[in-house]
Amino acid sequence: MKKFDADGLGESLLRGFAGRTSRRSLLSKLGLALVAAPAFPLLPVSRANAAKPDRSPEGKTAFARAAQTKDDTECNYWRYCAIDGALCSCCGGGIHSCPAGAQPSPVSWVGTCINPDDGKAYLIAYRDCCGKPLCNHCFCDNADRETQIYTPQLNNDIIWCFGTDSMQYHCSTAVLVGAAQ
Amino acid sequence: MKKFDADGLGESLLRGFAGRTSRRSLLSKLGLALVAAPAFPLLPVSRANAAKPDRSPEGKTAFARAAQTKDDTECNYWRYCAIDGALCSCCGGGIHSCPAGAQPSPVSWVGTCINPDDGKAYLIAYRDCCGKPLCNHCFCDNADRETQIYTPQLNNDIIWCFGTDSMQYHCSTAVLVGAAQ
Amino acid sequence: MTLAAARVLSSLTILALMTASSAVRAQEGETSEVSKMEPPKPEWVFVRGGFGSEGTSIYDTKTGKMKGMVNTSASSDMALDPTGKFYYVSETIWTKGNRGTRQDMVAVYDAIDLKLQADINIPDRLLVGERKQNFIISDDGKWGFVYNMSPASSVNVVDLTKRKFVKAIELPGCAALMPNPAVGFSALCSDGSLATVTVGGAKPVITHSAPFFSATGDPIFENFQYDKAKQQTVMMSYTGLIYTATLGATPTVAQPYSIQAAAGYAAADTKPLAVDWYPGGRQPMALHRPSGELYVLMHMGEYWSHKAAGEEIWVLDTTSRKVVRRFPLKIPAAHIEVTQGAEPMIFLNEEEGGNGIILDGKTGKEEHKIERAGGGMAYTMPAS
Amino acid sequence: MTLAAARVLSSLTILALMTASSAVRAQEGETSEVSKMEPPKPEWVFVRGGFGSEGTSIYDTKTGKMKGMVNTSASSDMALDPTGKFYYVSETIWTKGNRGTRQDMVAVYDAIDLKLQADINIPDRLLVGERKQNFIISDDGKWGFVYNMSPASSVNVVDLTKRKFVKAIELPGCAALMPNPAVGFSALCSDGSLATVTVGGAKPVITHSAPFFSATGDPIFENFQYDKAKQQTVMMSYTGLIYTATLGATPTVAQPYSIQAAAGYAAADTKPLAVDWYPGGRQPMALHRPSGELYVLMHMGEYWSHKAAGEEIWVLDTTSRKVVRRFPLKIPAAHIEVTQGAEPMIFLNEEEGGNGIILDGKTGKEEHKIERAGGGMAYTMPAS
Repeated sequence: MKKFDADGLGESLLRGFAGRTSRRSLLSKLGLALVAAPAFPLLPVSRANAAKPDRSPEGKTAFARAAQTKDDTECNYWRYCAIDGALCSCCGGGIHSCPAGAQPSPVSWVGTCINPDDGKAYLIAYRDCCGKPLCNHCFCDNADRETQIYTPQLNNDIIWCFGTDSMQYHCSTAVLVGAAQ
Repeated sequence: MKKFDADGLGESLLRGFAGRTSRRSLLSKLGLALVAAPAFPLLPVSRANAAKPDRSPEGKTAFARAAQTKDDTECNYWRYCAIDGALCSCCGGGIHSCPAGAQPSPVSWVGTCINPDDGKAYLIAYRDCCGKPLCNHCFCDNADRETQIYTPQLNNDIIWCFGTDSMQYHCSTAVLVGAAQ
Repeated sequence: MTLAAARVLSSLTILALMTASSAVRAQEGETSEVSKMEPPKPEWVFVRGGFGSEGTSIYDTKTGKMKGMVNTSASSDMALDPTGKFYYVSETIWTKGNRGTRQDMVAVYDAIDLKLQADINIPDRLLVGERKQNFIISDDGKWGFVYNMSPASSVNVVDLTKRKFVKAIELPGCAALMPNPAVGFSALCSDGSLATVTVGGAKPVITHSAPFFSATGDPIFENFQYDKAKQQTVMMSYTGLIYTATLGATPTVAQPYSIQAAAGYAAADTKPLAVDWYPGGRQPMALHRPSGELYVLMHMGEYWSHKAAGEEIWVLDTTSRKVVRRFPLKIPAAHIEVTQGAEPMIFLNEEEGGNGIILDGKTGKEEHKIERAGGGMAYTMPAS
Repeated sequence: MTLAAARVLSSLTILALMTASSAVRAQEGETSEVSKMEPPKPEWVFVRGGFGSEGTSIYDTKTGKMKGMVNTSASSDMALDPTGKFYYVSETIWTKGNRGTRQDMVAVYDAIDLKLQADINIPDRLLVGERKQNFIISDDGKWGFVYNMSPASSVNVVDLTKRKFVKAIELPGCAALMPNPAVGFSALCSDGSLATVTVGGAKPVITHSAPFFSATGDPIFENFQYDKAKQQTVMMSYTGLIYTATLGATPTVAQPYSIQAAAGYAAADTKPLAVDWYPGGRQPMALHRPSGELYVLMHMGEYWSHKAAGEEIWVLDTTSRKVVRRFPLKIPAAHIEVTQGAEPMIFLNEEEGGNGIILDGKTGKEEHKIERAGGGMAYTMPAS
């Protein structure tokens, strides 16, 4: 099995930073692993012809309006605004715990979800748990601010099992990173 | 991939025939590959406490009474009296043809089915087609005279892909061997 | 998380902070964790995914909740370690999925962290829709027996303590293994006998009982029930005859009796054009060992309907030889298993819709419904 | 049948005749055969099994019958050879299923006998729910481009004539590949530009168009439609803006127009708390290239519902920029594809129930229903 090459990645990042790669593409690469940073607000997006969408907590999506904070085994639990897959909470794991024998991916896609209790936006890292067959429960596919693979850190179709011993997808967690600004 | 060892099998058969193995167990081994012989009538079955079941053409099973001879893509086609799996006729193959790229197993389980057109019993070799992912159509599970693995040539749960390049199960055919006596 | 992954994460966090230090209040962040299992409990049920599916889900029958999953590959066989320390998976994997080099092995998973401990290579094994009887463990947890047909019939003996393959024993004409603590294992044979294999000596010794059933006329379901405490195996034939074998160096098989007769009907038989209640399914029965009650999936039909899903559960008291309870099912089920505690819980796999159902074994009351529980064989931990 | 297998069979037949010569009238026996395929036809649709499933089933949209299956492993990407000689599968297989050594390759299957011709080893590729744009073939069938993210973004260039990997090209910030016959391939980027990669030279040259869309505000679906004859790609954003890129060494992108406006509505936008018809699904559109008609799955909803299944098919004439037909669907569909002959046939994967539906492209009339057709991405042979 191919292991995640930490040194290789570091080198690639540094090469990028020092050399020809623009800040945009560095951020794009970085974004892949920016579980501790809200990736899309950092992207210097050039907008050709669309108004800036309202991303304030007030600009609630259909998901956010129906979200709840009590039951993390339901697809409408507030943190799941951009999750795609089986909920680890239904598979023997928890909201930020992999089921026994699975391994959390150190890198992930991210979402910005609104907690209905305080109306604030939080950054959520959707860490896949890897190395076991698909858990066949609680499939959810929410897509708030979810984009395509050219913005990979915001895409929830990718099998986010980089750096794990196995890339087999088991289930997904929703780890609270912090308040989004 | 482990290939079917023809010479090994022959040797084993001869050893069995010549040596300590009884005729019963030789026949049992042989039965595995007796696609050209009705296996169960040959087994010298010792009956302890059950009446001999009626195996005459008149002794029709529920399957035989409802069987038809027109459409080999339906589970009640007469030859399918003991088939278990996807019908190759629904997968790009035919009643005795594997779909392109699949490989027929040279050994198989067997059934004795009654043709409603002439009321006679025929020996059918259920040859699995192997080496492609499961064909997801026309699943049938008929069980006339189907037994357990200790009588393997009459068991339809075994993946009958011995001697093929790949043991992946794709679909099953029903090859007419001849009239049963 | 691996050490390497942790290093990546920490170095990336630093980079992230360099470029985005104000964007996140990092102190609020959670860390990712990995759950651990308890040792296998009597109230758990282990449910295979079904033909071609991977993974065996573990559910708590008291709550209906999933506890975890054992990594079972397609066409593998799982066995529970009687000592509760490991889950064993005998499996066959090609290096390129459906092509490449064949590898047969027994994978060893720790029962607490569910991590792979070892792959024990074995020569070969039979690929078949799930069968419990193709991979069994001795009562003391020290020996594994893996059935093989390639296409000659044999059994691979695996030393689970040393984690190595020991030898293959030829077993012509027989299959469907059960532990036989006195000597090694026993098996059913196509001549209607029970074979007993003495494993310990320099050469294996195989003896046969007198034939007692018809392997083609009225076969015994492989889904027989071995009772470690009594060293007995309760078996059932297609017509519903119940056979009890007492194991040992020279096993004995008691005269069979009819489950239909135990319910007040005439015994069923093999004749065509006769309708009766018959046992059937892919896992047609389960024995609650502490009480000796046998839970059987029964359906109305004609002979050779032995794979038909059950419309009722009949609970047969094997001591009084009476059917003491009958539970009609809303949706027919092809698999039944029962937990081995004092309060037995029944697990069923519904034939249509893919739900798993948990019933109270005493009352038949539906306690939980588990969507997509898994379509395959169910297991419970044997009484210790 | 292999030669070895044939030998087994013939020697066994002899043995069988020795022991059972009178039991069978051998002259009646059939032989087993293996079907062959025709070269891929415009009226065929290729349907993936869906996430985690193996196999791509081939159906004739005229008859609704299955013709065969391409051996696609889970998480693989399939590409159709424009010359019709091969099916290519870029796939990733570990030597022990979910563990062992990782192997990335492009498997080559002959279009007539569907047998594996070669495995072309490549360094790595991205694992993701099915995407056509992650594995594309040049118009002449000579080059394969396999997208990779590990997690840096790059493209593996494969010489399909020599059947060997040539080189990997770093492609930071971009993904979703389309052929660009002039130079190599183009791709969409997170800065809203179209990148164009010149592959032929000693060093790859990457140029970017001016940004023309917002990758996070109103992303363009990766399921864009490349038209070889026009050397154009028709693209659509989450709000329903239609972009047309004319490829070449320096691609140009025309001003977009709104599909809702083309149907007489106001254009949809990204504002919260507004309801509109939006495009959506996992394969939301298909271009009938001979007519320039774009078939789009549309649903009513709010913004960020881009994965929702379609409730209607809107047929957009990309020449007149008018929606010329609307077909309401009985059951919402998440995948749409259309055949490329003069009489287009629509293939849909219903969201509930797993059926494939074939509709007449002109009338919307349901012609065939295929049970369990496959839950994934659908492909048709591009017009030759």
